[in-house]
Amino acid sequence: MQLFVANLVVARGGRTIIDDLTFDVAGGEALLLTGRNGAGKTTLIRALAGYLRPIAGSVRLDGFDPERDVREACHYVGHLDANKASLSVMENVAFWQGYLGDGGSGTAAGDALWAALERFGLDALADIPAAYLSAGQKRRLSLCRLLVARRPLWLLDEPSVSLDAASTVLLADVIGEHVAAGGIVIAATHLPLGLGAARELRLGEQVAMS
Amino acid sequence: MQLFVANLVVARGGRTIIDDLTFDVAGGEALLLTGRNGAGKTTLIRALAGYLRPIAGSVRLDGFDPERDVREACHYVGHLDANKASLSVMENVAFWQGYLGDGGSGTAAGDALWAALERFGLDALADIPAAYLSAGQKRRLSLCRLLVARRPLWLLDEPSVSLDAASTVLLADVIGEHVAAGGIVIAATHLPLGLGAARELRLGEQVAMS
Amino acid sequence: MSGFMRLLRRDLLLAWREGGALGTALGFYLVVVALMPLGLGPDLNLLSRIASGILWVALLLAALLSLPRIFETDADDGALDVMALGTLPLELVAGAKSLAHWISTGIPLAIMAPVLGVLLNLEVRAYPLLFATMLAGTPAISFLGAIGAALTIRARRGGLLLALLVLPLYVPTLIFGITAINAALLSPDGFAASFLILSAISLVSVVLGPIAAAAALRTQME
Amino acid sequence: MSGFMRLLRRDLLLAWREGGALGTALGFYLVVVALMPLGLGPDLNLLSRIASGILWVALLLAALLSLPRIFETDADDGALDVMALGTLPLELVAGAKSLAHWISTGIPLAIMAPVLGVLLNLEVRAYPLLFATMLAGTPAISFLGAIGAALTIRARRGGLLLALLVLPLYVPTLIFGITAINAALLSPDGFAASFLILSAISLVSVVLGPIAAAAALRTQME
Amino acid sequence: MQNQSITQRLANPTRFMQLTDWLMPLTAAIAVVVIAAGLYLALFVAPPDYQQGETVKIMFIHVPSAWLGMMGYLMIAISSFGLLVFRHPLADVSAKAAAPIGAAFTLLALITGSLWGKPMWGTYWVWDARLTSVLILFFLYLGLMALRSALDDESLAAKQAAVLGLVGVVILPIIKFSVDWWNTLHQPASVVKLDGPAIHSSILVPLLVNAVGFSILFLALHMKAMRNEVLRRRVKALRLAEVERAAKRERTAAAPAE
Amino acid sequence: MLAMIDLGPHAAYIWGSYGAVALVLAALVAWLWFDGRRQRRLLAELESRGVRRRSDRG
Ligand code: HEM
Ligand SMILES: Nc1ncnc2c1ncn2[C@@H]1O[C@H](COP(=O)(O)OP(=O)(O)OP(=O)(O)O)[C@@H](O)[C@H]1O
Ligand SMILES: Nc1ncnc2c1ncn2[C@@H]1O[C@H](COP(=O)(O)OP(=O)(O)OP(=O)(O)O)[C@@H](O)[C@H]1O
Ligand SMILES: [Mg+2]
Ligand SMILES: [Mg+2]
Repeated sequence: MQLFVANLVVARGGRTIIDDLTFDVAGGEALLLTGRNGAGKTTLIRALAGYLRPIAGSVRLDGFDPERDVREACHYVGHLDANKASLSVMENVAFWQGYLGDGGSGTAAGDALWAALERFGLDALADIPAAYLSAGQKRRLSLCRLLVARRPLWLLDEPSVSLDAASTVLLADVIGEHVAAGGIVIAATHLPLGLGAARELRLGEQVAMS
Repeated sequence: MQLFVANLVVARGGRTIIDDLTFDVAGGEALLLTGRNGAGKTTLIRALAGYLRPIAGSVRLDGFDPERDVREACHYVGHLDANKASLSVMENVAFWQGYLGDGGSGTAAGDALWAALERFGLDALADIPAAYLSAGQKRRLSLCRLLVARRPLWLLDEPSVSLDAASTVLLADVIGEHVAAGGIVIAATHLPLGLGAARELRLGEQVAMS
Repeated sequence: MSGFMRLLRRDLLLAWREGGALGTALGFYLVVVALMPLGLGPDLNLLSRIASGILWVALLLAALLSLPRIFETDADDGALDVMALGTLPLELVAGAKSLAHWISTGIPLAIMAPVLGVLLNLEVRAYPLLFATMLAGTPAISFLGAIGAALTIRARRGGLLLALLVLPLYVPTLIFGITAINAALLSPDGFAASFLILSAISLVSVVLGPIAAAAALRTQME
Repeated sequence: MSGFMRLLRRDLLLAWREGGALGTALGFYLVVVALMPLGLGPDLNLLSRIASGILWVALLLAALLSLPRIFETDADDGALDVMALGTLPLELVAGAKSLAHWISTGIPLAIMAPVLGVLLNLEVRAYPLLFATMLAGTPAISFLGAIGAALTIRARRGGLLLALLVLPLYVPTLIFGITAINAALLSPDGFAASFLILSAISLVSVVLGPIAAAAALRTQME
Repeated sequence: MQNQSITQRLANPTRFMQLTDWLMPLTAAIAVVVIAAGLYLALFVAPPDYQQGETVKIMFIHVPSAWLGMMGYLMIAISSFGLLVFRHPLADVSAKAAAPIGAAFTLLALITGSLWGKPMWGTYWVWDARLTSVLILFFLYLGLMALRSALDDESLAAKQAAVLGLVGVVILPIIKFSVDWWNTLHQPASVVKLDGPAIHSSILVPLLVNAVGFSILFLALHMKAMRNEVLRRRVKALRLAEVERAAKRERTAAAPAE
Repeated sequence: MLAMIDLGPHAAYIWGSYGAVALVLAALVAWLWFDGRRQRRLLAELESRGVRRRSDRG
């Protein structure tokens, strides 16, 4: 599995934010996106997930079912948590599991769900409406999506925001395992994530201003 | 001038966030509020500004016109920028100057306005609608309020968010001058602000949980 | 269970949990219908003559105001972004959400209409007709409305703009809905033709609405 | 210039700049009035009889949809917080913003009403009466509406709820607005009494609305 | 402790629960007895009216329902005042609990009135001032309940509902005096008048017995609803405490790692 | 016994209104009853899990 990004150009509001960017990431590799505010990290991630249509260039994912769209290979965890305040922790995760996953059999799916909740320390809160969670718990609830539906390409936009130290270590572990299993992780961040071997792509240096 | 906070208790959503907090800040002093996420920094600042009604305790500002409400002594700069996207930079600042200030005479007010814009490097952008500003410029536009209407007590909630290095230094200078002139600054922050002599109040440690 | 059914179930569950949604739509319907006689005067003959028209127009307005609910909260909390990554095409996402809107708003409003007919002195034999035409016509309201809801997710003052965008789309439904009832009250066989056209409009909307809404959603995400 | 005048000027400037606001309200008014004949059938006599009622009800709905604008954007971007620190009492803040709403929405809608009367075959001599009663009655719509707008700033599904809350408050205005016109059309001196009551309602609203709205805003900030 | 006023003693929710533990069933029992007596008088003893015939029997439930619909709103307005001015801890519980009950009685006044209107006026509904203002009262109840359901934050919802409750109170005089201000189809007041009731005692007595019975029933229902609300708030507080406990456990577990 | 009362030509309206009162009040009572039981059950559940309020402990 390998992600190729070639000569990517992305504009927002008439301004070119990403100008002729080329890089690739192999399976089993994590890439950190860094750069000052406004450098284009979020823009790049949203372009990779297919939310923004690039002006030029291509994004190609080798080793994934060529019949299917690249977006079906992606997990996206951004600033917004995509969970419903009036559903319980469990109901939220179960919905995304069914919706994003391949809809596997009942008991296996149930086990995976509980494993994810336990991993992120939410099992005690399973029946509580998401509205009552603290910011850090909400963030962990979003991260649960990564574990309940298996997808090779993880696109994370500042995933460690509002996590405490222990949870940040946990996140690094989860990312490490995914990479070790041959997956790809691309994460935008201002803070160190504690990933030993990750490659770094510094945005903003090459961008021509106005 | 001196701010006395005695036995303050503030609750949100039925939970006690600030529990029996006592401190005072003298004129010419800056106080940094720190503590982990959810420690209650924002809650404390909003209580001081009078947005939240404390359950118990008192906030008193000595040396300010006793006829007037404490809130009329405050500047509050929070996460939201309070500026209108469709008004120009100049129009935004001018409105707050007239609204928050004592409505001084025409030319003096105009001079103060220009001085503030220049100080924060926005003079070249004066006629541009606020919608076109970058995040850092938006933040500086909010900070301009501090300079155009003179008020002794500044309540700043994470004022350096999205500022670049040069602007952070500028902010430290502005705070320093206000303090040197006998004003009071209370700022919540996760990042160092570069204020040499500031006192620090660490929240969250003394809060009794449940 | 398919993604479509899951999404439908979730939206219905949310409409139920976040309570009030339905109650408020029904309450608004009641209030608008009650305002009309205040505006038009208490003459019961006059009221009963225009009752079906008023009930239809007020239903349109009540449904209209609840349209933003279709996409707005999911767009605000990022759920729509994640949904776009699913295997379910965005057209079906829009379809499931429109269907949920119809079930949770359209059907209750249609059921409520004959009840409100009492306030307007509606002829008793018009009750079943009113209910039948509304049941046949309300899908068009939800599915066409979804287009407007998708277009205005990020617009300031979405509500007003939404109204302006979709009300013209509702005109055919409104005309044939009322024609059907009036035809039936005059001659027993005049009903069928208008009713068929009304159903046809709804069917076309059920197909066209989600396609157009999905297109709007795609541009919205950028 | 006082804080009140500054705020009023700013709100009017914003209503103007953010364009559309007024245009959309007028557009909605036009669409609703145009829908009515479709709903009620094209009988011109009937239409002209109920024209003033329809124009009033539609005006209420159009104004209603633009009510959230009074406080919503200022609450969303934190401007309301900063305003609370000014020397101007919150009651006057609410008053200035309601007044701006009346000037930017109420007056244009009142001017538009006689124009739309043409669509409904309104009697010519009713035009000035319609305009006069609407001018006298619309302040109540803006100032009472401000209460609902302040109450629903942080509510889910604000629009529908707002409608449910304020429409009952509008009933007296509606009743006396229409009574005034009808009285005038029947006998030349029946107009004065209703018109005076209508003006009295508006005056009471101008006082009561900002006080209640300010109370709601204060609790809103917590 | 001994010389506390009754409101002070009631102010404590725990005390309130203890008190109503026996008071509520007692009130309910009295209500059932009085209403049974009232219904007996109404159905078997009261003579038909010389004008309205047997339909006058509807009055025995219509009028109490209408009175209680209005009293429910008055209760809400007073509670709202208590919340906004005195910050009484049970005021909001009372206001919230009264809304559905008052709405139910208002709905009953509308239904029974309509059913009476058909034989008397030949139609279920007319847009007369009394009927319209009662309908608006019903809308106000709906608005109050919808407002609460739309606000997540309970203390915010309480205060907002209190503001609306106080603004809406102008409807009560309008209902009361609408029949005097405009001449309408509906009966003007004949029971509650300055110069004493204007109806015959054979009808007045069952009416008053029923009115007293319904009022006691209202109190019992209100107490029950308040008890439920107090319990609901306890459940919510415990849930929050549970979440907090879990969060704290994690923090202490994480502490060594820091 | 009730059948003995002759309510004349409008009996349906009279019984209708008495029936409506019975129905609405019964619904209200049932709702309050079940709601109360539900809250008690939830409370018992939470307490059996060892969750206590501060005031209950001291
Ligand atoms: C939906 C229709 C109706 C509504 C909403 C309604 C509402 C009310 C209200 C609110 C009251 C209490 C007024 C007060 O205490 O001053 C009342 C009293 C009364 N109503 Fe109705 N009513 C309706 C229909 C009728 C009809 C059809 C009749 C009989 C022809 C009727 C006869 C009475 C009588 C006799 C009283 C007692 C008046 C008194 O002694 O104060 N009502 N109604
Ligand atoms: N919707 C938009 N329309 C127009 N311009 C935009 C839009 N969103 C972002 N921009 C601009 O695009 C540039 C890149 O934004 P982006 O969000 O990608 O930055 P970032 O690197 O993620 O910054 P941060 O560190 O703050 O997250 C910025 O200059 C910003 O002003
Ligand atoms: N509106 C609210 N209703 C109920 N609880 C709230 C509300 N706002 C905040 N809280 C809770 O109050 C606590 C303190 O929040 P506060 O915003 O003061 O923290 P903070 O110290 O400013 O954190 P941060 O570093 O994230 O800004 C948190 O536990 C939060 O969950
Ligand atoms: Mg970013
Ligand atoms: Mg904070």
